Formats: sequence, structure tokens, C-alpha cells
Amino acid sequence: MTPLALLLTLSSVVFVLGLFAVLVRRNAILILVGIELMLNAGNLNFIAFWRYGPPDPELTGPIFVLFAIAIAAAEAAVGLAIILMVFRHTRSTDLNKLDSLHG
Amino acid sequence: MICRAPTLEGSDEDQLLRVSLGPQHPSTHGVFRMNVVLDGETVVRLKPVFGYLHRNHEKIAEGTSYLASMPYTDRLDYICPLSNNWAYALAVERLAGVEVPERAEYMRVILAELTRLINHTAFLGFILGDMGAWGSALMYAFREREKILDLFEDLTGARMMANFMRFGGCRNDLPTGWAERVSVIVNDYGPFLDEMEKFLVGNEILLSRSQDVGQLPKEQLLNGGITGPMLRAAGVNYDLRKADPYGIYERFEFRIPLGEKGDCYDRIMIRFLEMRESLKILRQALAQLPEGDYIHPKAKLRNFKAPVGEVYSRIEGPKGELGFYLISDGATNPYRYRVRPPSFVNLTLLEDMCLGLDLADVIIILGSIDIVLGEVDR
Amino acid sequence: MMLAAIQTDESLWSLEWLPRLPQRLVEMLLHKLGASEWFVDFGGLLAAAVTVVAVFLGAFALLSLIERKTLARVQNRIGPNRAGWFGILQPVADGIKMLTKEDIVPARAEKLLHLLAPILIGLPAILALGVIPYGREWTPVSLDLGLLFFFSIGALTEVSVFMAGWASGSKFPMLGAMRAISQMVSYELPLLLSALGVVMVTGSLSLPEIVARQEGYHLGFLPAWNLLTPWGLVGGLVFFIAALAESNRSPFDLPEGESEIVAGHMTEYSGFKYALFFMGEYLGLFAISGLGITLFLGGWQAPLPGLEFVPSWIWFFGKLALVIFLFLWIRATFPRLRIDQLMRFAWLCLIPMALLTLPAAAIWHFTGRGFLSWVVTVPLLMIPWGILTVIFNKRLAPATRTYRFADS
Amino acid sequence: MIALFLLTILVLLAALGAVWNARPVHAALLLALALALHAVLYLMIGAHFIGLVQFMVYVGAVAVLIVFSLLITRPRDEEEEIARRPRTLGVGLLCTLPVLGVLLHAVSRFADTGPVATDAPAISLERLGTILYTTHAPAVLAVAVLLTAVMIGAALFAREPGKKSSVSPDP
Amino acid sequence: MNQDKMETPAAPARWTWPGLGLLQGLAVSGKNFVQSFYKKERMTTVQYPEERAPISPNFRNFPFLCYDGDDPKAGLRCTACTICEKECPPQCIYIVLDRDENGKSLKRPKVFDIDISVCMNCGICAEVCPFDSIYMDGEYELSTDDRFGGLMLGLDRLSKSADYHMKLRPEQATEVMERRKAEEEKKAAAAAAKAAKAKADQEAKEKAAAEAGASGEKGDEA
Repeated sequence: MTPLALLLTLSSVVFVLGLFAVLVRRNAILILVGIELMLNAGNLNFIAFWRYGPPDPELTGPIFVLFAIAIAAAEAAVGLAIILMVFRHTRSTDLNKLDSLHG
Repeated sequence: MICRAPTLEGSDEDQLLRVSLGPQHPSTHGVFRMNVVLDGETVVRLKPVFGYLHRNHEKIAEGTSYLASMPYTDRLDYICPLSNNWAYALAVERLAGVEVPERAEYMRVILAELTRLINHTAFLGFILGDMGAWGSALMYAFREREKILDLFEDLTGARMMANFMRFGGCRNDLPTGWAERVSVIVNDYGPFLDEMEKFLVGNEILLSRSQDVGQLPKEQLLNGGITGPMLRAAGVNYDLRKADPYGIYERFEFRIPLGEKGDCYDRIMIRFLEMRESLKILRQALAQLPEGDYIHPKAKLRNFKAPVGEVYSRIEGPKGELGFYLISDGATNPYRYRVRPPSFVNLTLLEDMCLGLDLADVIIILGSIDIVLGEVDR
Repeated sequence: MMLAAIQTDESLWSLEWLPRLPQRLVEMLLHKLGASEWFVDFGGLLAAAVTVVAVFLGAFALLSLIERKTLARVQNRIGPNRAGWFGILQPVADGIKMLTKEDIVPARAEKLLHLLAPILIGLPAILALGVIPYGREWTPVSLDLGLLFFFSIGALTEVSVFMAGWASGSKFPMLGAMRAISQMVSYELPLLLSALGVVMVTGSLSLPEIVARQEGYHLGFLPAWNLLTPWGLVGGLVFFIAALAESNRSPFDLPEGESEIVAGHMTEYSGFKYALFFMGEYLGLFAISGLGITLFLGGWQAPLPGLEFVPSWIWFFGKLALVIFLFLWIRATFPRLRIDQLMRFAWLCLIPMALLTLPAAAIWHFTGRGFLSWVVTVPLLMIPWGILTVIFNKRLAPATRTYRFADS
Repeated sequence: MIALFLLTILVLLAALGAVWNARPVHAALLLALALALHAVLYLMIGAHFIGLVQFMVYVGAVAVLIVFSLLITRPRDEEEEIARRPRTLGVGLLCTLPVLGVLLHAVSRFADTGPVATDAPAISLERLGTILYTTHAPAVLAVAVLLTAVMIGAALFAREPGKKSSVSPDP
Repeated sequence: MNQDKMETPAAPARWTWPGLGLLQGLAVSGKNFVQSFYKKERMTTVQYPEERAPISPNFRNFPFLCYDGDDPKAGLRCTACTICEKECPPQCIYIVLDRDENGKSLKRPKVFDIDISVCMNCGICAEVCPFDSIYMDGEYELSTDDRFGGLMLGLDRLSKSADYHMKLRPEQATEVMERRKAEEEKKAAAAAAKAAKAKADQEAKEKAAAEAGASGEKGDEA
């Protein structure tokens, strides 16, 4: 097995684990955990291809990952802010309980 | 105890944090305890719990002779024992109609005002400690306090547990050179206060920590029976030295500083100003100090009996109105003995002052009330 | 090439090389023994790491004494003077006391995390100490991305503080951990931003490079340190304040504010674990001071021309002592801020000022660092500072309070 | 290669823990561990800059934010979560296993044909910066705007609506 | 002291530079730091076991019993009147009167215990003692590892000579000595007077008797 294959396999599994978390978890914050895992799996792919793929003088892989990280951080911040606001209204982060639009 | 509903709407009880501050806590001034309910760090409820230092003072006093209660009054507010001595002696003197010689009156005023200096200086150190300054202000304050305590030791034999006032005067006369040493300290105190003021008053952190923290409307303070610097910081002109003069305070010229808002900052500043006024009184008293008896020649030590009757007598202690209520049935011991401790009464509005503020503010507010647990719990 | 240097360098025993001596001795020894080049390098690095750790553990012990002595002097006391000559053995006594104390783990604690936290808390500081250039010839590990490494490894501190606070299963540590996290996250931003100006002007993230670029003197006597430029002055101040907050020093010692929450995240620790927290804190203090010196105070550069004959690492440690004295002085003087004031200070004052240093540094860089640069950058920084002052006076500063006296 | 393999297993375990641990705070800490291990992975295969940035942003900011939110909300549904386990496991696997199959199939198809580079291509910082601010300048600007908006937005969202000026010492 | 400073309320000026107050505070603490190295007023610490602060003549700690002469038992001034026992606020004094075989009071204590773990150093016992017997001691290094026995002072540890008192509080002791001396002299004088009077009476009686006898004799004679 080549390193590339190994990393790609890892990223697939991590992605699926993240997906699993998103589907299974009920706590909004823990769903965010799953999303972070999925994003990281994507990043891993970029780095893996940059490292073991065809030569990449334009550094597309790392730069894409940089952007991804920046946006992931933004996403986490906004996501958590929203969750906190919802929490303040309903005193809960359980998505099953957030079934009404009228706070 | 007042228990009120949480002020935060919709907050369910699960999310609140119940913290027991004290009785073993670095800044509860002894063994005070506050059961605080926090929402985040905001105080939602606060229940003061005291009695950890209860010593049964009043009941003991009802069982022993009048004189034997005197050393116990030292231990009420152990920062300023001489004021307590005076308050108790005054009550008994009024009850028994004992005369106090002139010199003793002057000695009492000097000692009481020195005590006020001690108390307020220590207060500055304590509240800075509560704010988290690493003890520097406290050490400066204690350095100066020690100098006055040295004087007390030379006069009364003990630095804190003075047991000095007697019914009809004081226990012993001033040692030679004592009054001169007081005037040296009085002269040095002004520069020290200047330095302390420079150290604290402009400090932006202290300003932002103490301003607009813990103020209450005047009416509530009056209704709560708050007295002393806390009340005057809110702008109420109530100082027993003027309002209900005792001793020889009418002879001295001094002013009552008044604050505006009554927040922690005002409480600090009022104490600064009061110390400066105390220095004024001390200067006048030292200048006028007469020769004569330090105790009434007919004053009785052994087998002292008060005539049947009752009396409530109060003085302006450093912390507020310190009162003693005595009922005598003619025996050698009082029938009823009751202390009105300023610390305890001032503490009653603690929760009202703290609600909605941070945990850190609670500590400062408690510090600004200036309690001594010996007096609260008695 | 390195081996050649070992064999030919004649100034091996000079003072300038002194801190690197262990590393070079080990390298020479291994070379003589015929080890492979990889192993020689590895052994040398290990020796360098051991040197750094040993030096700073010694400094930690010394500082724990000096801090108490200094605070005592500020407070007109004498300080510890019983153990040994002038209390010089006090750290040893403290160490013995800490080691022999009972190690208490609360019943409701998360045992594993409770154990891991004190171990993790010293790690980032020690790692960060490895990349700082201590002397002309001594950077234990010279990384191209040294600065980035420093900040990324610092992120571990927050996690370990959180672990300590949460794993204790008690309320004061929890409050302390919440305070610590919000404080560290808020103050990492100005810390980073103020360092960015230096990076922009230097064009490198390598710490030795940053120091090397601060060589020379303006007007023949003013050292060309970053602190002595308009943006560097502001950046340095912001960095200093943020460093105070990052290392939980007074007046930003809220996470362990002992008058409020007992000892914050360290409340439930005792004995050796508590000592580890202490050590982590002091090592972090060394690390962040070292970084500040590297970024703004010219690292190991001599402060005046003609003083270069003194070994450069002496200058570095001299500056370190000075900075740490400043820390102690501040600790002995200031009260603590409240959490909301702390946040407001970071977001309304430090971050805007730190952001401003970036354009100022850029202008400085592109206008030739001469008279023109001063003319442009000083107003650029002074005007917002003035605005902040106005805001401060309008909102934050107290209204003048006049106290009246009763008429009677 | 062996080190890479071991690290892969560690990452997998940490990620599994983050997904499956019933205690939210443990899950979040394991997420931090997984993200940190990702950073180590990057460092190991030569992407130093990305590795350090990953560590700084994910461990220092994102994981801490998540943990902090958990502290604030303090969820207490562990028993419920554990009780729900068997049901959710089935549903979750049902939904995710096909995805995993597809992905792994694609990887296995590709891995045989993929080229193998030997030396790690170096990222020079200057090169990265130049490319970032020339080729990708619009993207950088867009991200900058996004981040600013996020900062303001998050601050607005997270502001406590209940705290009135009468209570806070702010005049 | 600056008189103006006293009058003006100490409030910061309306317009301040942020941080100015902090710098002022730093200046004060810096001044304290530097001056602590050479100014005696700033460093008031006394290094206790090596140096000791002087004890003031009024300083009081725990009580002791004063005796005259060299024999602590014979010279003890205490008469076991138990006034101090009654007046002691924490009631830490325990006295048993010594009696001879016939149950007659010997006016001296058989047991005189003071529990100094209870005593609160108020000095009331010394004040109320009418026999100049009990005084407050200045000794303060009393720590012991015997919690009960070591802190229960009996007659053997309480009795201290009048010389000790003189050394401890010269002023008070001199005054007491003089008073006692005067009293003793008075007593002696009174006794002498009484004796003289008695003698005179006796003589007078004898004389009278003699006279009577003489007169009787005379009468007899007459």
C-alpha cells in the first residue's frame, strides 16, 4: 500500500466517522464535532495529493487547505455562536427538542 | 434570610452553579460564608451564613460581673478594641451614673480616633487584597498600623486586646512621653495617607473595579439600619459624634465627609477623608490634653453594682454605630446585655448589593462593608 | 560540515560558546566513537535540549526565590531568609515540601485527565523554549517557522488548563478554567497581531533571523531594536500586556485569582502536581518573555555599541531578568481586573492598537525606515491612541468625584 | 511508512472516540486529540507550515471553543445517549457504510495507478506568500471579509441580551 | 502635612491619560522597593529569634504570683482570698485555701492553678488583687508540646520573686514596694505604738496597782 493510498483511506474513514457523528448525535455541539472531522478529512486529501501526487509548483493543495482552515474556524465560531444563542432561548442544545420555529 | 427568585428569566435551575464561598475562603474576612448561586459568573442569589465564630458573648456577659465583660468587648471587633471598650464603659457609666474625669475623656478621644485610623488604614489594605493586589497595600497599611499598635502596647499592655477603659475613666495613666509619640505619628500620618492615595486613588484598575459597584438607594440603606462610613458614602449626614454627641466631641472642630453614590469607591474615599478629619481631632485633643485624674477617685473596681434601670448607649465606632443595651436589676452582673454591632447590621443588605454583579464584585462589596467576624457572630 | 566545524573551531572554549558546550562535547564524543552522522546530530540535539531544560529549571528555582524576595522588598518585608544563606536554599526546601506532601485526587475527579493536565502544562513551555535564540551561536533548535511553532505549541496550554479545571470535578476549578480559556483566547489575538508587525518587517518567521535583523545602531548609539520604532513601541507594549495575560500574571491573574476563586484550575491539586503547575507557569513566563525579547528587544544584541565583547547570551539573560523584574513589579502593585473589563480591554484597546501596528509596520518598511517613516507612522498610531484616550476619559474613566462635608 | 501507519491508527482511534464517546467533554477532548494528530501527520509528511497552522487554529481555537461551549451549556444527557445507542448505531451504520464503501472503492481503484513521489516538495514561505497574494488575492480578500463579518456576527450573536446596563457597571 | 491636600477631595482630575494612575502606583511601589534597602522606617521587621523587640513596661501576658524574700512558700503575698478567682472573666484561676490540722485558715493557697490555655491576658486579676500579690508577666515564649500539663501553671511555676517583678516593671514594683514598706512601717509603728501603749498601760496598771498596794500598805499602815 502506498502512503497516498493509506492517507486516502484514512481520510475516507475519518470522513465517514464525521458523517456518522452528524447523523447520530443529538447535541448540536457534538454535531459540530462531526463536521470538523469531515472538514479535516477533506484537508487531509489535499495535503496527501500535494505530497504524493503530481508535482504542484503552484502549491494549490496547501493554499486550499489554508483557506479551508480559515473558513472552518469561521464556521465553528458562527456555529457555536448560533448554538449558544439557541441555548439561551431554549436552555437546551438537543436538536430533537428544537422542533418549533417560534422561540 | 431573604430568599428571592432568580432574576434571570427562563433560566432553569440545572444551569445555575451553586458555590459555597467560605467559611474557609481566602477573602471572606474570617469564617463568613456565602452560599452563592451563579449564572455564569453573575450572582443570582446570595445567602449569607454566619455564626461560625459565635462565642456566646452576650450570655456570658449576663453571667459575669460588669468589669469581667470588658476584656470580652475587645474581642468583638478585634481591629478596634478601644472603641468597643469605650462604648461599653459609656453604657455602664450612664447606667450607674459614674462621672469621668476630664483627662480620661481626652484620653478616650485620642484612643478612639487612633483606633479609627487603624481601622480605616487596615480597611484600605484589606480591600486592595480583595481586589487581588498582591498584598502591597496591605503591608503598607499594616506597617503604619503597627506603629499605632506599639503605642497601644505601651499604654495598655496589649497590642489588640486592650481592656483599657474602666467605669469612670481608664485603667492607667499615659506613660511619660506617650502623648509626644502620638503627635509624631499624627504628623507622619498625613504623608503616609498622601502616599497611599497616590498608590491607590488614581489607579485605573481600582477605579474601574470599585466605581458603580454595590451601591444602593439611600432609603434602602436607611431602612436597613446601615450606619457608619457605608451610610455616609451614600450622602447621608449621620455621624453620632455630631448627631448624638458623647464624650467631649463637641469641643473639637471636625467635619463629616459625605459621598454621593455610595459605591465601593465612595466607601474607600470616605474613609480616606475621615482619617484626615481624625488627624485634626487628634491634633486638637493632644494640644488640649489636661493634667488630672485618669480615673474617677471614687470609681469602684471590685464588687461594682449598677442601680436598677436600663440604658442604651452608642458611639460612632469606626465601622458604624456601636451600641450597648444594658438592663440592671441591681446585682453585680447585668440582667440583660446586648450589643448592636455595626458590622452585623451593615452586612444585612449584602445580597441586595450583590445581585446581578459578578463573583469578583461580591468579594469587593463584602470588603467594602468592612466586617469583622468577631463582631458579626459575637 | 558540522563535524568539520567541531574539529577546526578554535574558540570552542570561549564564553560565547559556553551554552553550546554540552551539545558540542556530545557531538565530538559520538563522532570519536564512530557513530553515524544522524546519530551524532541526534545526540547533540538531545544534549542541547537537556541544557535548555536544566538552565531553565535552575532559573525557575531561582525565580521562585527572587520573586518572593522582590515582592517582599516592595512590601517592606525581608522575604525568605532562613533556609541557607539569604534563603538561597528556599527552593530546595519548597521542593522537598512539595514532594513529601500528600497527593490528593478528589473523589469526583476524572482521574486520567486530572493526572495528565499538570504533565501537559509544562510541555508547551519547554518546547517553546527550544526555539528561542539565546546567543549569537546558540539557538537550540533553529526552525524556519520558529515563531509559528511558538504560537501553535502555546495552544496546548489552553487545553491543559481546561483539562485541569474540568477534570477536578469541583466548582472553583471549573470557574477558573472558564476564565482561563476566555482570557487566553482573547489575548492570543493581540499577542499574535503584535508579533505580525515584526514578521512583516523582517520577512521571516525564523527567530534567529529576526534577531539578526535588529543588529546595528541608529545615530551611532540607539540600538536598532524593534521597540525603538513607532510601530514597535506600540506593538511591544501590546505584546507585553498580552503576555501578562497569557501567562496569567497580575493584573490578569483572574484564572487563579486567589481572593475570588481560591486558586482557579489548580485548586484541587496538591503536592508535586501543584509544583508542576507552578513550574509550567514559570517556564511559560520565561518562554513568552524570551519571545518578547527576541521580537522587540533585539534578542541577544548588545544595548550599546562597544559592548559586543560581552558574550551575547549574557545580554539575553540580562534582558530576561529585566523583563521578569517588570513582571514582578507589576504584580506587587496592581489590583486584578474583572472578567468583563478584561475582555473589553482586549477587544476595544489591545486588538485595535495591535491591528494598527500592521499598516504602520508596512509603511515603515516601504518608506525606507527614515525620517519620512517617522512622520507618517507616528500620527498613524497617535491619532487612534488619542481617540482611545478620549473614549477612556468619556466612558471608562471615572467622573470627578467631589466629596462635600456636612455643614454642621 | 511504519510511523505513518501507526499515526493513522492513532488518528482513527481518536476520531472514533470523538464520535462515539458518550460524555460530551470527552468527545470534544478526543476531537482535539484527533485534530492535533492530523497536525502531526502533516508535519510528518513535510507540510510543516500547514501542520503548525492546523495545530494553532484547530487545537488552539476550534477545539477550545467547542469545549468552552460545552462548559457553558453543560449537557446532561449521557444516560439518554447511551440508552439510545443500539438504535442509532444501526441507523447510523446503515446510512454511512454505503458511503464508506464507495469511498474505499474509489481509493482502491485509484491507489493502484497513482504516481508515487519520493521527496517531500518543500514549501518555501516566500513562495507561499507570493502565490497567496498574487494568484489568490481575490480569495484572500474574500476570506478576510468573511472573517471580519464572522467576528462581528459572532460577537452580536453571543452578546447576552439579558444583561442590562443597570446591572453591569458599564455606564 | 500639606494643608491644601487635606481640604481637597482626593479625586483624579477630569482629564487623565490612561495608565497614568497605574504609573503613579508603580512609582510608589518602586520607591518602597528601593527605600526598603536603606530606610529604617520602611523596614520595621524584627528578626525574631536573633533580635527581639523591646518589651514595654506595661506589657502583660500571663499572671504570676509575687513573693518576698527568698522562700517562695513562706514569702508568698497571696492570702487565698479568691477575689481574682471570682473576677477572672474566663475563670481560669483555681484556688484552694491551705488549712492546718484544726481546719484553721493559714491565709495562704494550698493550690493555685492558672490554666494559661484559657487565660486571656486581660490583667483583671492583677488589678483587683488587694494584696499586691498577682501581677502580669512579660514572658511570652511559653510554647510547649504538653498541651494540658504544660499550660496548667501551678504554684511552683507561678511564684516569682519580688526581684523579678522589680526587674520586669521597675516603676510599678518600686511603687508597690514603697507602699508596702510604708504600710509595714505603719503597721510596725502601730504595733510598736500598741505595744508601747500596752506597755504603758501595763506600767500604769502596775503603777496603779503598786500605788494602790502602796496606798493599801499606806492605808494598812495608816
